[in-house]
Amino acid sequence: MLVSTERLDGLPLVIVSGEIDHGSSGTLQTELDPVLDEGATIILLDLSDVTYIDSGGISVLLSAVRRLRNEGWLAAVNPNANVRRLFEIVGLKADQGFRLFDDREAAAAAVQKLTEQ
Amino acid sequence: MLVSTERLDGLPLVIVSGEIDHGSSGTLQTELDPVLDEGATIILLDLSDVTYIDSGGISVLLSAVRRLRNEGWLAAVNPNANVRRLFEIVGLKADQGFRLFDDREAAAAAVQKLTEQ
Amino acid sequence: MSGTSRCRTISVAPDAVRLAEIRRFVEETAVEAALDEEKIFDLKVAVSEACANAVEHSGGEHAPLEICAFVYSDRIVFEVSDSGDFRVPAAQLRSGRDNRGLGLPLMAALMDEVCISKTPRGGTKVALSLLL
Amino acid sequence: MSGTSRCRTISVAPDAVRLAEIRRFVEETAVEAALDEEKIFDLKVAVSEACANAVEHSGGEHAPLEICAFVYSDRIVFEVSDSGDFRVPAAQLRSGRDNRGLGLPLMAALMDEVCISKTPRGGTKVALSLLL
Ligand SMILES: Nc1ncnc2c1ncn2[C@@H]1O[C@H](COP(=O)(O)OP(=O)(O)O)[C@@H](O)[C@H]1O
Ligand SMILES: Nc1ncnc2c1ncn2[C@@H]1O[C@H](COP(=O)(O)OP(=O)(O)O)[C@@H](O)[C@H]1O
Repeated sequence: MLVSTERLDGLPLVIVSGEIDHGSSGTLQTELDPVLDEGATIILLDLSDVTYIDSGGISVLLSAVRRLRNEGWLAAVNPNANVRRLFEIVGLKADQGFRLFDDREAAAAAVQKLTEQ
Repeated sequence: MLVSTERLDGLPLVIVSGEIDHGSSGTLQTELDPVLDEGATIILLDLSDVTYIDSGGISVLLSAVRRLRNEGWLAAVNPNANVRRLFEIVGLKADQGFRLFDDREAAAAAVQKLTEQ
Repeated sequence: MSGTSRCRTISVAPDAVRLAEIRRFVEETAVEAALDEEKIFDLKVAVSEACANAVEHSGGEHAPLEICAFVYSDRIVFEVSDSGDFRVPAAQLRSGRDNRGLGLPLMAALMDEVCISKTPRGGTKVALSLLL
Repeated sequence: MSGTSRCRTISVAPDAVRLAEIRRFVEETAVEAALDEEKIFDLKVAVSEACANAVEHSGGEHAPLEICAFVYSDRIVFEVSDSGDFRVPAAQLRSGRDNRGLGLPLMAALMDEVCISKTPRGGTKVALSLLL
């Protein structure tokens, strides 16, 4: 698993690739923690190149969702069909602190719309 | 399941008989809640006549133990061998908020010793 | 598994108040199979946990639970079947899940084998086995 | 279960960094058995969860995990064996167990059958089956 953080329209954009499992999820947690600590209410998480995820990775996403839920959300960008299916099975998809987008632009546009309100 | 509350040496003594399962555990919870709410730090729970317990009942005991753990304990009095074995399997026996006694007198004596210190 | 099985079945409305009745069925079957008190207790707990899960998680269906007992020469098996999908506990439920998640581990700790399977008609079957 | 089984086994040190390697084994076996991508993914998740549990919960033993694959004509089965007792999560662990307790439910939701059993030598075996 590889992970890095950039900015898109001022929002934190965390880009992950590879497999997020019980062995690698700690690295993702370590990347997300400072972003959460600095008070982000919306985090974009680009999963385009994530080929695998299990409860190791999902636990990390759930922690982030729980911290963001009241004021914002975690935006998962472009997970593959299997990852998406797993998000549904564990109930992430139905969580109000979690959103799915097909690409980064759609995610950024949704945020734009929110700030315009 | 039947449950009632008395006092022994000023301590709340909750006496349960019968089977504590997912159907009946709510009644035990309802009996323990006001005792916990009034600020008891030690609760005696006489289980001599409890013939059965499962995770329904154990969940209620765990909630009580969690509330008592920092300042006192839940004293389980005279559970039968099977109930005792289950307490061990679920890790209750090793919890610092939980104590086992063979009879009410032993439990009251332990409390007495504590207050004398 | 060797020997012929004797099979007994009960069908019970999915309600926690019926768990005591299910345990009487477990007790009778286990006493007939000459199990010791400790094993009878463990079977009662495991079957109750499986039935409590079926009542709570099978999805508000009103279909009855089916409990089947099989006594083989070397083991006793109780199968609990409901008519709902097996589900992963919802995220909302999972926060503040302090006392949740004891049922399946308790079954596995007490039994020699626990099998959870999908039934052909979209339900869940939990088979609990104890060696004699 | 019908048909002859082809059986393959790997033995891996109990360390979460080895999970990726175990998934390669699952993938190879499943691709050979001509499973579709969705089923391969589900098997990888289920086997990883079982192995992650064995690594975390089998009790600090250094004994390797054994993963055996059986391919039958109607199903594929992966068995994960470790050398520790199955345990109920400790009360201390259970408070603040916010994200815990996903592994077993996920296995049961993804597979057609999950069997947890005690091995003769005091270990735990988790068998994960998917119908073809
Ligand atoms: N018969 C069932 N049907 C559907 N889902 C089930 C069933 N049994 C268990 N589950 C799922 O497995 C999870 C874990 O079960 P268990 O360990 O007994 O803990 P709890 O019931 O306290 O959550 C449940 O929360 C539920 O999501
Ligand atoms: N291989 C194993 N050996 C011993 N105990 C196990 C094993 N697998 C699971 N368990 C027990 O079952 C519990 C539930 O497992 P699981 O649902 O995967 O959630 P988690 O691992 O997050 O607690 C574990 O906490 C542990 O107590």
